[in-house]
Amino acid sequence: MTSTNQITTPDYPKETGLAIINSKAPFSSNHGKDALDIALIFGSFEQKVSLFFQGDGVYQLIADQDGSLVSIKDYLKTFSAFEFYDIEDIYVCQQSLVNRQLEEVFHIDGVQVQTSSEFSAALNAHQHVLRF
Amino acid sequence: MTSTNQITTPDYPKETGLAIINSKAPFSSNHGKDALDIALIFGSFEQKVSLFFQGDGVYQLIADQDGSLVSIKDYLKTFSAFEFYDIEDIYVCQQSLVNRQLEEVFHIDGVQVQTSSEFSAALNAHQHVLRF
Amino acid sequence: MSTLHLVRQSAFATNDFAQCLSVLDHQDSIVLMDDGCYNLKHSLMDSLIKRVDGTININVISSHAQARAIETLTEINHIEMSDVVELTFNHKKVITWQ
Amino acid sequence: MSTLHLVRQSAFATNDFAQCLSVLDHQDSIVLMDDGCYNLKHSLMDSLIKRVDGTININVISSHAQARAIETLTEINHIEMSDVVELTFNHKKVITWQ
Amino acid sequence: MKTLAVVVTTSPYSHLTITALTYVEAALVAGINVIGVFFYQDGVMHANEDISIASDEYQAIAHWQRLQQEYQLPLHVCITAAEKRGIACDSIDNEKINQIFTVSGLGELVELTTKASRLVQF
Amino acid sequence: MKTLAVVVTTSPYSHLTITALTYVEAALVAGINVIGVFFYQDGVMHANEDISIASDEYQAIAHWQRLQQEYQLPLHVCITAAEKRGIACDSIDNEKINQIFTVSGLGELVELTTKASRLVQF
Repeated sequence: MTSTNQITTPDYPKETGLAIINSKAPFSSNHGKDALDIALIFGSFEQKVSLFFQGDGVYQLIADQDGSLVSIKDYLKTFSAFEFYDIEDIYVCQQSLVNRQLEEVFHIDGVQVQTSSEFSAALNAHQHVLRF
Repeated sequence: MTSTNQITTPDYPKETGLAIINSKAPFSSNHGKDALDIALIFGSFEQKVSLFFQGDGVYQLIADQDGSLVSIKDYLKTFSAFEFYDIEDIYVCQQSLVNRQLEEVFHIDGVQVQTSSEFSAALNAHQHVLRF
Repeated sequence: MSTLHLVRQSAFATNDFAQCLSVLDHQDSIVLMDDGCYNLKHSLMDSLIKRVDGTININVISSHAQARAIETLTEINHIEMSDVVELTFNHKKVITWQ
Repeated sequence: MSTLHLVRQSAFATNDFAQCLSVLDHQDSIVLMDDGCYNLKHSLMDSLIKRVDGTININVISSHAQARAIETLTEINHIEMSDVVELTFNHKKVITWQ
Repeated sequence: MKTLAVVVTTSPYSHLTITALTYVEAALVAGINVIGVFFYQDGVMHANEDISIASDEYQAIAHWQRLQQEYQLPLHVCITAAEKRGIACDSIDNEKINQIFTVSGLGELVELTTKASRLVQF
Repeated sequence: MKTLAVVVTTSPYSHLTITALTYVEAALVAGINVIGVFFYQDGVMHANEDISIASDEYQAIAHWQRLQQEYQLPLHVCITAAEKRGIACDSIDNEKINQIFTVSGLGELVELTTKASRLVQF
């Protein structure tokens, strides 16, 4: 019985930390900022947190945006603090970029562009998921 | 000049009253109820008001629904008051029904199923439009 | 089993169910609840049922579908909220698509 | 002119722009604002531009597109909010798709 | 006479409200007679005295107040929608209602709609 | 031990909240240790003392209170999200906060997330 159990044990590492999926565009709702606040708190408590961008959420990563043109305080600038908070795993869904005719040019470094199955596997490496 | 102006005058009657487009399903948001409250007030002030159902809004008209099964007070029952308030023009987008595999069976009488161009023309007969 | 997906939105209105399907793993389960019940009649559901060939466990909360007068499909399990609680702990994690 | 359509939502996320297009009359005008600006890159926009063959007046609020780093198309007029006010009274009515 | 009525359904902390404000101000600047703004659904959150918008965010409520004062712009808040959202309107002094707003019923929307040559929703 | 933390982001007058409540109650009935419910975004509207839900509508707040009392279920309301929505939390007596809620920061969500074997969002 023990060996059977060992065989069915999945070969990926135990899931840890929180994955946050961002699914909304940056300037029309507060979802992106609300998700960011959670990510930074997890970072400041030294808890593993990773960010996923899918659907219209990918617009949050696109370079050359400027919220000040529409009187919005640009929370996207805070993304540059990810390194300071040890938030290193930032994944973006390639298909979502392609659908929106977006190039892979982002306003922060270290963004990993992933196929759907890679994106799904990265999500699966986390213990908990929130989506905004 | 006068005759030229007369030629360009549209041949449909002057637009009057309010059109309300319902675009949301009934049980997950308050939009349907908020739209209904406006319709009934217009009716009680004897102002012309017509109701349009498009997209997921068409679910508001479907027969045999029962909000009480999910503890929701069923505002759809109030639709039966339309006649009392002289709200007679109730239009539903046929394409939206077809897309959702819905039959033309409604919980109130007098619903007019319309093609997109008929639906558009009926909307155009109103002076103002709100959408919920 | 891997992830439990709680689907709460109509695929006729928003893109969220499509996003759910794009990360769906063959060990995952789906629960249709709230306006997610409408997806029973969406072409994405037809494709899903064909694609997964029975390997994905697809469920709908009976009362949520019945309140909306939606006929359900034979390929779908009819469940109650207590079953959703059980599914929560039968899977490693839960993602809510709302 | 007939109806002015204010389009505020991304067609990649919701079905609202498609609903707008289904009632669009050949005398109507469209203004893309807020997340509606993203629709410049949506296939529905390509179809619309082909279909209307220049008869529909399509506009985008410049600052809203620029804030989102969206390149606009030559077929589209770039306008400011004061132009939206003018369009409001150049048309018989306004429908907001949000 | 060009008359305009506006319906606002988004909250003061929603960025969509900035667009509504910009539009209404552009109309006033253009000399349009804006006969009233009716706050409905989450729009009624504007009337909550206790809303605290961070100082570095867009001050939607202060901007409505400015327009109300400069142009005598009537701002109506729907009482039913307000009570549902915990903005008490039933006391005599209406202490939780920001005084730039008039507490109104949906009848006011009927009035605005029938008087205005254009009705625009945000 | 099966432990569960729940995040609620919908308001007390949203029908979606009924689903969240039904789920949490089903978990409690099944003997799951629900270590806390964290109210975030529009979920914080639950803590507004002045919310008046029509008597014939679903009484979401009363149902949370019942679960809190029957099962000692901890209900946390996010202070930042609450202030943004005009639910004052800075006074000593917190007079506008319904006393069934604990005023918490996002740090509480970190705590719940790290302790719970499952995290479910509504």
